[in-house]
Amino acid sequence: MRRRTRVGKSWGDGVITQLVLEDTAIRRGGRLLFEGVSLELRAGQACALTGPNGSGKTSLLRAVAGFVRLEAGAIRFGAVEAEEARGGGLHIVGHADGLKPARTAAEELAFWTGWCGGTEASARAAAETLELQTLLPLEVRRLSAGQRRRLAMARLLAAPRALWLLDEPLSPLDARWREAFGGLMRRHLDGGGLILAAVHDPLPIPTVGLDLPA
Amino acid sequence: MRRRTRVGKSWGDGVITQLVLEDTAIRRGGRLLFEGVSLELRAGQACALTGPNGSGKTSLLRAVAGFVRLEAGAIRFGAVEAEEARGGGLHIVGHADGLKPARTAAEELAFWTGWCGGTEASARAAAETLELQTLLPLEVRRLSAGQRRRLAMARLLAAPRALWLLDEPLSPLDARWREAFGGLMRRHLDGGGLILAAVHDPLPIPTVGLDLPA
Amino acid sequence: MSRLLALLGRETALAWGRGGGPLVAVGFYAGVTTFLPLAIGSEPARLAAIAPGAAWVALALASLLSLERLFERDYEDGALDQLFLSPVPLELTCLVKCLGQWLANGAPLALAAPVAAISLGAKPELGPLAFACALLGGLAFAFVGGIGAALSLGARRGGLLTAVIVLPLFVPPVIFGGGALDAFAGGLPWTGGFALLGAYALGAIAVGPIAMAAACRNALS
Amino acid sequence: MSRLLALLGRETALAWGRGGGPLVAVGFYAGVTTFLPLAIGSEPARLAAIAPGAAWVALALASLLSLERLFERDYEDGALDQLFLSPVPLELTCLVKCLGQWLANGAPLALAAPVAAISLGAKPELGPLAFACALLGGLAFAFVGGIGAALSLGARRGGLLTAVIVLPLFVPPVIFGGGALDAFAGGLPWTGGFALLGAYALGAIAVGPIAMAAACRNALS
Amino acid sequence: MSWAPAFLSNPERFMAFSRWAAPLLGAVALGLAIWGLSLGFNVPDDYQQGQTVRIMFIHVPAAWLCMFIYVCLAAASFLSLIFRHVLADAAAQAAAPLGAAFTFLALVTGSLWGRPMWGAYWVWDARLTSVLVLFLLYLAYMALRASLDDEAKAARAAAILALVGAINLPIVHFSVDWWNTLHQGASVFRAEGPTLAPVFLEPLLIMALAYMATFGALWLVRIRGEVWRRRAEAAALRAARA
Ligand code: HEM
Ligand SMILES: Nc1ncnc2c1ncn2[C@@H]1O[C@H](COP(=O)(O)OP(=O)(O)OP(=O)(O)O)[C@@H](O)[C@H]1O
Ligand SMILES: Nc1ncnc2c1ncn2[C@@H]1O[C@H](COP(=O)(O)OP(=O)(O)OP(=O)(O)O)[C@@H](O)[C@H]1O
Ligand SMILES: [Mg+2]
Ligand SMILES: [Mg+2]
Repeated sequence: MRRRTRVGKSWGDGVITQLVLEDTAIRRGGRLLFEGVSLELRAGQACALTGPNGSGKTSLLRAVAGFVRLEAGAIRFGAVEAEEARGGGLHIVGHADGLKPARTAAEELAFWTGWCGGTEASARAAAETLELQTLLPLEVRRLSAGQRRRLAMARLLAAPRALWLLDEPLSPLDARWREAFGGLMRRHLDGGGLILAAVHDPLPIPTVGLDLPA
Repeated sequence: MRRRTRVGKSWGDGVITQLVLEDTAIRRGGRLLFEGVSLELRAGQACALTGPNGSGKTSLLRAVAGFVRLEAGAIRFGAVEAEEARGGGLHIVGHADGLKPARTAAEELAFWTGWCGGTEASARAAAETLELQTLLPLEVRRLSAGQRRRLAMARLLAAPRALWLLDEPLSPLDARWREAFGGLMRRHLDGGGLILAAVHDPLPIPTVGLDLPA
Repeated sequence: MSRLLALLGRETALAWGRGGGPLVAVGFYAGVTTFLPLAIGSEPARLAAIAPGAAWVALALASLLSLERLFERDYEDGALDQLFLSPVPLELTCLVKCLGQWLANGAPLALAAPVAAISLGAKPELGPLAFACALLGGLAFAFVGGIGAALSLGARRGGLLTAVIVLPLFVPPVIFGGGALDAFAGGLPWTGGFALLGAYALGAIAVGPIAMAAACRNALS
Repeated sequence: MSRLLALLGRETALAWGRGGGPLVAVGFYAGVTTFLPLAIGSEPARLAAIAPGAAWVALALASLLSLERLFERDYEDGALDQLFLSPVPLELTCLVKCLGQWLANGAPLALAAPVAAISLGAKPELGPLAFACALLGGLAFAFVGGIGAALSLGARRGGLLTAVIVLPLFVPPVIFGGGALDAFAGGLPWTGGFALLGAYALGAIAVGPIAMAAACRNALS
Repeated sequence: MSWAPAFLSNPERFMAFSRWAAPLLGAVALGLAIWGLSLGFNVPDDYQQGQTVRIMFIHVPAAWLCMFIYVCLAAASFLSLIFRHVLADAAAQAAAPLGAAFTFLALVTGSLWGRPMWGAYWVWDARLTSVLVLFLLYLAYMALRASLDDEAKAARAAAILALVGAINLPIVHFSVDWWNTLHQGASVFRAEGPTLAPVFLEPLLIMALAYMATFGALWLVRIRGEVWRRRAEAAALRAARA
């Protein structure tokens, strides 16, 4: 109950309730990575995107986020226009996290939370959930791989958006944090969120599978 | 038999045959990460370094490579002086791979192979083993995460050195390449090499364990 | 709005921290005031005559050199992706980035320009105009230069390309500003050149962000 | 040896590709020769007087601005780690990096300096000396600047630090070189200033790599 | 693009049309050039410029044309950017080197004329400088196209540059009014009608038409070449995939 209201309140009207890929195909550097890939994801569902290296998982995530143009097919976000969905309806977290090594974790968290539409309070809450408090005064350069990934993930929590696009989210995390992030993902799904995650290992939540061919 | 000769021939006289950590302790940013960590690794052995995020795995690898100073204890490389061991006796492969996004894979492979003491022929052989040939003309920026990691790993093969320090080597690789890289590690061990790898998931080879406390 | 302010703060801090602002201001100031008398001889009349012009050219060249940093890092480390995924139109984002660049690079230079000119012996009356010209010119350089920086994202030889693209577009403001300064020093009407400089800067602010955003979208795809 | 050659090639290519070299050469050559007359009026006498000075200012400014890129990227992306793990002493590596920086930035500028000066109207006899001064000065700037760049690795406000460290060290070569040019133009003996510039450059080459290597080791640990 | 002539937006029909249009324009250009040159060589010496006035018949049409080509380049770029039309992009790509060549011709002939008229091959006056900028813009356009690997990306980036650079066109044209330049003001395209004597005007206009036809013919040929190149590349790609 509580969660439903949160959803309605902070995600706004144009909240993504569905992610549909229709017969999509992507071409990179003259090579057709895949074609005819379809998917239908409803609110509360997660999809584990698998496939060998170079099969186009990252490219597909970036196509959903609007960076990469489809060679064929379409991507739809339910009742929401693609423009609107990409302008504040989804998060993408990947290897290139956009964190500047020379700035402190606190500066980066504050800026990106604000940029994504979160508040100072939500940033603090996210830092608490991800146990970043003691790390905040450190420069990003000094963080360990797992700590840095957690900092990048903080914006998922600090600025609630319905669709999470995750590129190998678990790989630098330790066992405890894989577990804990599983819990966060479950909570996101329970609140009506959607997750599309490119992975090489199974996720600790129930998922729909989508396997890209080599 | 064949491998023994290769070892003797291309690794030179000052080849590392042992890695010993004696009661090591590391301090970062005023905090003691761990103390009293000891390890003895002989030629042909691999060690899986585990521990939660921020426990100091990467720091320990960098201490072995000579970047981070020990707070206490000692690191020894068998009969080889530390200076010599670090100046051409070991490889480190981690997240920061030193590959320039704007240069082509071929340029980077050629340069790093030469820098590490390999030959053009060995670079070609490494590229073949890691199936990089078709990727060589691409700029590094265009490679997928797994492809890029394979390119970084090519120097392990192209310039044979006895001790491999690997920081989460398998995480961006797909199932086939985890398997294949397991085979390469096994071959390295069979040839008298040593491996110290920081991991969150088990390695596909028999290992000695070393677990850092939180 | 608060987002844009935060972005402006970040961009300024990054450009400043990376060395753009103070480096350019201090180096420029020291360079112009110490090198020029050494190289030209300290004949006051001569020095005074070329002082504002030299300051002006140094501004253009310094802007040119700091350009390549405007988008490239953000492009490579993924920050541009995140900036894109926002209700804020990319055009505004680009505008704010250029403003930040200007605050960190152009503004300190504009402050240094009249100081350098006057300490070289230009008439003190020239000070305000030199400052205003440098301020406006810096804006034009930042916004026009941003186009070049964005267009050459992801290109081989990005730096060369930026220079090749940007140099021709720098010529008009250099002519306008130099003309105004020269006319003022010679006691001629200078408002025409100054107005044209302002118009060019305004035009750059109007057109630049659109072109930059289009170029960034193109590079990200 | 072949390693160092390969490293030199790589460094030059990176500095060049990132835009250092051609940007400076093309941008400055074109910039100085087209912007200066535009900004200060095309009176030949005026132009001729300022020509060598302008080229000299451009050189120092350009060196200053390209410095921060010398170690920072390699430090952040891990390339410096790999360069460290080699039988080649870090001092030699730093020396080669500075040489690469100079080849990509200083040498094209040195080539451009006399061309710019002469095409602006300086006496053609000044050409060889302007070239030699720019060449030597560029070396001094690269090696002295490298120290600042290495020292500020990993510092908060790295750029500011570089400027503060480097600027005082830039003053002597500027004075020596400027003095030599000035003396030559005035028909006075110029060898003294030139010799001092050469001595300073040699000193920088001798001391610079040691200081840089120490600073890099410190930053990596 | 409903308002654009259908035969221009359809590559097939463009190829059919240009197959006969290109040689026809070439023939027209040749005829006009012979006519214009023969008229031009027989004009009386100018009372001020003497013999050298004849450079006008080479210089002025080249100067006009280099601006006109930029207009074509910008228009084609606009069409390719907004409507993603491949033929428009091919047209833009084909126009750039031609524009650079004619700008170069204008610069060279202008300099040659400047020596007797002003006593110097080059002065940093606004008209001359802005034409140099035009030349540099053409070069920048070609450099940008050449240094992005992805052809679609390169096309869009170059189109953006072409549109931004169009700002230089009014500067070239009005520079003589905005600054007091050594270069003379407009004497043909003026609101009050041309001030040039008809003996000079007639061969000038004929030469201008000859230049135009030359450009038209070369442009069509280059676009055809571009279309062929792209077809060949697409075919090679298809063959590689099959
Ligand atoms: C490199 C040197 C020169 C350049 C780049 C140049 C450029 C141009 C350009 C771009 C135009 C076309 C202007 C327009 O239609 O808006 C033009 C026209 C013209 N130029 Fe030059 N010019 C140069 C030298 C000269 C010289 C030395 C003369 C002779 C005194 C000259 C005489 C003319 C004339 C008579 C026109 C036609 C003006 C009109 O009717 O609009 N130009 N030139
Ligand atoms: N900009 C580009 N130009 C050309 N080719 C590209 C570009 N970007 C990616 N590629 C190629 O597209 C393919 C797919 O890349 P992508 O990053 O989507 O793979 P992935 O499935 O995420 O692989 P990984 O599991 O290794 O992360 C790769 O072969 C890569 O080399
Ligand atoms: N230069 C530094 N200054 C201060 N603290 C540092 C520095 N480098 C690392 N640390 C801190 O030391 C701790 C250990 O970092 P390290 O990278 O070794 O961890 P790790 O075991 O590799 O973790 P992960 O599994 O996340 O990769 C972290 O808490 C990190 O914040
Ligand atoms: Mg990927
Ligand atoms: Mg680690």
